[in-house]
Amino acid sequence: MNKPKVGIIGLTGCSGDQLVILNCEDQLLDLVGAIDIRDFLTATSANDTESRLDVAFVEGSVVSQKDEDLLRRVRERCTILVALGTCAVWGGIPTMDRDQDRPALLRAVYGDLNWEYDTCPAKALHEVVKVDLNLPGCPIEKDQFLATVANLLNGNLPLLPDYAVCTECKMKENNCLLIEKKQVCLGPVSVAGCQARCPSLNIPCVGCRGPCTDANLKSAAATYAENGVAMEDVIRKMKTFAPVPVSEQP
Amino acid sequence: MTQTIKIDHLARVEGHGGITVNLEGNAVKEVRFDIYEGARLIEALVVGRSWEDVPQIVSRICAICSAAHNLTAIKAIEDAFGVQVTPQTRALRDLLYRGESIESHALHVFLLAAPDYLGYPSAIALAADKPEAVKLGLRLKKLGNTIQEVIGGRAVHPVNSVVGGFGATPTFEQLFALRRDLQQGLSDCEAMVEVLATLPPADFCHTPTVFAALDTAGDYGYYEGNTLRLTTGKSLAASKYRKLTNEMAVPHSHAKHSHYDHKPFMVGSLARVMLFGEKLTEKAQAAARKLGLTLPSDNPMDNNKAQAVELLFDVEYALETVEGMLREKVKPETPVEIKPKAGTGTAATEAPRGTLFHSYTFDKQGKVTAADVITPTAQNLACCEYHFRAAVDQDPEKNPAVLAKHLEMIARAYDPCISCSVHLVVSR
Amino acid sequence: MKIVKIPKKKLDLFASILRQHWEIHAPVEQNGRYAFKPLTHWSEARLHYNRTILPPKKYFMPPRETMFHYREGKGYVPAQEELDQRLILFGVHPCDIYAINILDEVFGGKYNDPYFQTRRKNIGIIGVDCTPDEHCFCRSMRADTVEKGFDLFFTDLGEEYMTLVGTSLGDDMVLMAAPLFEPITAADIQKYKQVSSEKRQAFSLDVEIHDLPEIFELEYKSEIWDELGDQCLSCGSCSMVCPTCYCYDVADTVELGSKAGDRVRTWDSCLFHTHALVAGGENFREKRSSRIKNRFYHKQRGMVAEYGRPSCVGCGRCIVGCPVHIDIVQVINRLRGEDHANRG
Amino acid sequence: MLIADEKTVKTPVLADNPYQPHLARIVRIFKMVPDNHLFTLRFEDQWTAERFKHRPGQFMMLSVPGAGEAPISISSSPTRPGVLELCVRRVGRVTDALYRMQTNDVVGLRGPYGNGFPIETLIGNDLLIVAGGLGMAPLRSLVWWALDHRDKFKKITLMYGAKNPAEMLYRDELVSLADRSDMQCLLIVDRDPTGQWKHHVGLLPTLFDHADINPATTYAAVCGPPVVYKYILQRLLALNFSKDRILMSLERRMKCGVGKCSHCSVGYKYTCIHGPIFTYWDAINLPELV
Ligand SMILES: Cc1cc2nc3c(=O)[nH]c(=O)nc-3n(C[C@H](O)[C@H](O)[C@H](O)COP(=O)(O)OP(=O)(O)OC[C@H]3O[C@@H](n4cnc5c(N)ncnc54)[C@H](O)[C@@H]3O)c2cc1C
Ligand code: SF4
Ligand code: SF4
Ligand code: SF4
Repeated sequence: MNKPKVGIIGLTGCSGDQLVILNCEDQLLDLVGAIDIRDFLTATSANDTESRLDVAFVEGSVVSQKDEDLLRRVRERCTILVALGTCAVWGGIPTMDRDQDRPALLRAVYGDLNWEYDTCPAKALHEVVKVDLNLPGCPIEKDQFLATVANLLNGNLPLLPDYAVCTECKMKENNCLLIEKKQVCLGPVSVAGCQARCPSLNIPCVGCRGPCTDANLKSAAATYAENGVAMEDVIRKMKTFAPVPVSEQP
Repeated sequence: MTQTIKIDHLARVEGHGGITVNLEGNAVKEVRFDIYEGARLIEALVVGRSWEDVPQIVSRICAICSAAHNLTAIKAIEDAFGVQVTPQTRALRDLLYRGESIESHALHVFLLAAPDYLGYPSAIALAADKPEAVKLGLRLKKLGNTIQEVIGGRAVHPVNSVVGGFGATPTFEQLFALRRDLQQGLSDCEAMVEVLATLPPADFCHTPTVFAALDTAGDYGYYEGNTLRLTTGKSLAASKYRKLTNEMAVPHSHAKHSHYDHKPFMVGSLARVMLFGEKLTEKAQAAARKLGLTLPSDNPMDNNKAQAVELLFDVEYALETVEGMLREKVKPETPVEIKPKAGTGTAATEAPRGTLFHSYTFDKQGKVTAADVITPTAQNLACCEYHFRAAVDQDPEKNPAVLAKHLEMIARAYDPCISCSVHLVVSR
Repeated sequence: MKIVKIPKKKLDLFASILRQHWEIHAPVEQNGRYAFKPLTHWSEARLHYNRTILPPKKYFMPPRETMFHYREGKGYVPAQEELDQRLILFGVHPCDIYAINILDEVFGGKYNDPYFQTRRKNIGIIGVDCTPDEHCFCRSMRADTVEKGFDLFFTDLGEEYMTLVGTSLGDDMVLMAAPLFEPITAADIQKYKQVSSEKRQAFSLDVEIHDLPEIFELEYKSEIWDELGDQCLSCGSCSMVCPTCYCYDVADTVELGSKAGDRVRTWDSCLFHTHALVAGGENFREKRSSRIKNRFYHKQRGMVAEYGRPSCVGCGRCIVGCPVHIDIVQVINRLRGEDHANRG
Repeated sequence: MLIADEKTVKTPVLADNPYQPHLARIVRIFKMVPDNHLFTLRFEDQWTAERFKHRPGQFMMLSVPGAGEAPISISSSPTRPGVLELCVRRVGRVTDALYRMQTNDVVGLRGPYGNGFPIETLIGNDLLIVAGGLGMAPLRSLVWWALDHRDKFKKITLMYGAKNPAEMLYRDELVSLADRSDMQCLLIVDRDPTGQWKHHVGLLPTLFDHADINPATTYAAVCGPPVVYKYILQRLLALNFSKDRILMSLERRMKCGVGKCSHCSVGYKYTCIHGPIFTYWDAINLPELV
């Protein structure tokens, strides 16, 4: 069997998901043996940025024209495009306040500039191109990445959970931070797959994996607000890693 | 005759950047370290957020230094609210910081920098010929990650460390397992020194350089302390960091440049070893000698060696810490209670790549009204350009292909973290 | 039935004798809640507890369980590495034992689930009686007492535990520690009756299950379901903590670079939107309201048709564990048009 | 000896495991219709092959290594033993993986599951079989079973509708049935782009205009997509069919096939053990059934 040609490409982001790939220390050598890595700027200087790819893993969100152009080029040259990490899947932290005035934010950070910055409101990959598989997580979970590669090598897309973090939290028999401590734990609306990492450490879920398909954001927001958190702050927390559609806001 | 040396995409670094050098005859006209990373404006985004959300958000500035950003934000917030944490929390934070440093240095030394010395495009290619060396690097990298997982709850973007302490205290069993890994790590470090000592030398420029680092008061460390020291002999309180970083926006990048007394300065492992090397253990100092790291250094490539020395030292230190915790029996603790108040808190720490500053101003509900993050890479950019220029100047032949390679290696020796460098000052 | 008693202060001795043969798991306190955990010291065990976060079903049907290993050339090899762990659950409440009995039926019958059944045989159960709290309604569900499903059953008589011996294995346990047990006296019987009546008085929740299937049929289109659908987060907590929710999902994993892998089953919930979703996008329970209705309907109506009794045992876990306070007792009472949840 | 000293119970998992897939080899792949191939399978193990028995309307759980498991109706008739024929539509993970396999590759099979058609009840009656689209898959087994026991039935009528001739499952086989005098085989397509189609063109329910059905002596077996159920049921009820003389084969998500995993529950029945064949009367009594 020919090894699939793979690209691991970063748009604007923290490189956390690429780092998670490099963090698969025990599997890394098998991994690079099983696939043909063509383009991985973070790890190698021998990159082929033109030829066809069977799979492209794209990290980061689109925050500039440059990102958008790169993403479109990658889409054209690959068969399967995998959005790697919450930034790619949902827009991530950079989309947090994307409804705010971009030039004003820029000015706030860089002062008054007398040259053009290439910048646009942050977007997730699916807002620009077709995405074949979403691997959420900030950063992605190692086991899900490895399962994805193993499945792709078999010709399948992996099966990923699409239920809430609470489910995994309960499986681990944690005390509930929302019910018992009245904390704003985003577990009920965030997609599982992290084995309830945070609640298992007594830390409320911040929703770093983004919402599950069926998230009932409205009802959840009302519940958090019941516990004495201002609705405005509840929505802000919900919007940290993925935009909350206005229709879902109570 | 004008000539341009251009590296469009610097590989094997975190984030997106390039190098451009314009020569006129033999004279260097212009040297640029271009940063193309898109702006994410994180400091603007935290404004309005509650203090408790900040450490998680700012950790996303960068993955490799996520623990540093997370913990530095925590230190700044605790500074603003006057929070005192327990000695156990301090020890755990130190351990987490060292875990990150071990991971980051192992990644850089073995997977990013070493291929250059041996003429390979990547560690993947290197692994085909020298699997043992790469595996050694991976083992050390994993050790750093294991520490971060046990203490921070996750190897990238820690979740367990919060303002006031930790969500959960590592268990005896976890620490016990960690000790075993650290013991193995120590012998791996010794093997590392042997391997690195055989690398061919890489010397592209020698030029007097100013170094700066945080005095972590006490042991050679990364987290505690509030005074900055420079090799010029000057000192500075961390809260006055703006005097040092003194940033200015430059058109060719999304990152600003830092100068002190009109001179660029270098932060990072080499700076720390330069300033506080005498605090290192005998073993670490012997490793430095073995690797040919002679102080004072005027060669930025020495930063690679300094990282290796720190890596060994950190493993030794972490092992000692863990053994102490096992002896003394860690107690489950909960974070100390936080009462937000209006004011500004500033913190400096030594991230793997150098001094990192976070500063936040809060209103009385504890919501952020202003945020400022200055990363080591941002501070290093000017110095890096300074070293590029020296390397070009000092090269008699000026062969563009050779020079390009040298400049790339210098850039890489800085271990730049470009994602980090684009997060700058919020002006009020 | 053989009935003896054991002085409370001899329990630790009893436990240490049992520990020569079994690993003992018992409720342990966890920040104000309880969880069944392996004991390192008998002193960690809490026999007076309201309810554990997860029911004992986690021992018989773990949240994640490998069923087969697929190996090229060998086919699907049953996974049984983890099945032969021998242990005793010490301190199981009657409602939870009742629930295990229900699961016995579900995982038995024509198609015996060998994973469940093997664990069932390898795990001993020592029941313990309890005092209801404000969320318990096992009495309404007729699950406040059990006749089978335990090896030993303890009732607190003050200074000692009256011990019902339920199985021959239970009898062996008693025989192994024979000097610790004593015959019961007439005074003990009196005391038992008193305890039993006090327990009966202690319930504050009540639902009527007589003709509940009919009520469910009649209220199938009730707007209560839509209301609950708007509220429910589909978080799955209620199903995870329920001692008789047994839905599971099956998925195959593969190893890097081969076809070898495992067939794994995981707890699932009918509250998930994927539960009745089939290829092509057809979803038989698309709306959250129809899913939450299904959960109640299946328990209170479906199980009656299939097994002759509702599968809810009234342990109160889903009431305690629902972030949006959906309360089965209230729902039933509302369906009945009796909006009073509390008796007292 | 005390039980406590005995060894743990170990073996039954191997011995009697209803979830155990048995290896089966693909002996033929017939590309009937694009994305609807007919897979002929034979159990690897002689012992299993010889003991395998099923009834029309039952289904198998098909495992494709590395991909997973899915319920698939048995398309072949018990009267033609030795191999199993499965007509599989390519729709997702498991079926995709199956389509990547070739003759001689190995899959896993367990079953048969489900109630199947109540053949004891059907015997001695007229039989009306109505299928739309992929609904022919489970009904084909019944067709051949009935034809192979022709003497046990009175009249046999088959009505089958597809979008166009190219999408008709078992087309050649069914076309040849149309020539049989001992049954009435009515085939219809929505459209006939080629103009070669010699049978009916139009909507499936119009076939009733060509058949003479006596509801009092007939059992109707129906399978197809929801629209088929909707219109065929209308026709049958208009003919005054008794609700328990209408048999339908239903589909649900399934993970175990043996009444444990709960995915296929409808009201208080499981599609896998109480079905997949339900009478229309059952359907009326089970919420959400169709
Ligand atoms: C009793 C019965 C008989 C069937 N007979 C046939 C047949 O003869 N030919 C045929 O092509 N199809 C048949 N199906 C439908 C077939 O099972 C699904 O198309 C198939 O499961 C899709 O699996 P997948 O992995 O390819 O699709 P995916 O969409 O990737 O499905 C993933 C998983 O979801 C579940 N699932 C999805 N759709 C269904 C479904 N419709 N029914 C049950 N589970 C589902 C399965 O567990 C599957 O493994 C039958 C279904 C049932 C219940
Ligand atoms: S702690 Fe959070 S994730 Fe866990 S059950 Fe409670 S709400 Fe859900
Ligand atoms: S619990 Fe929430 S915040 Fe934590 S890792 Fe999981 S999804 Fe991310
Ligand atoms: S616990 Fe409550 S919110 Fe969660 S799925 Fe159950 S009923 Fe819905």
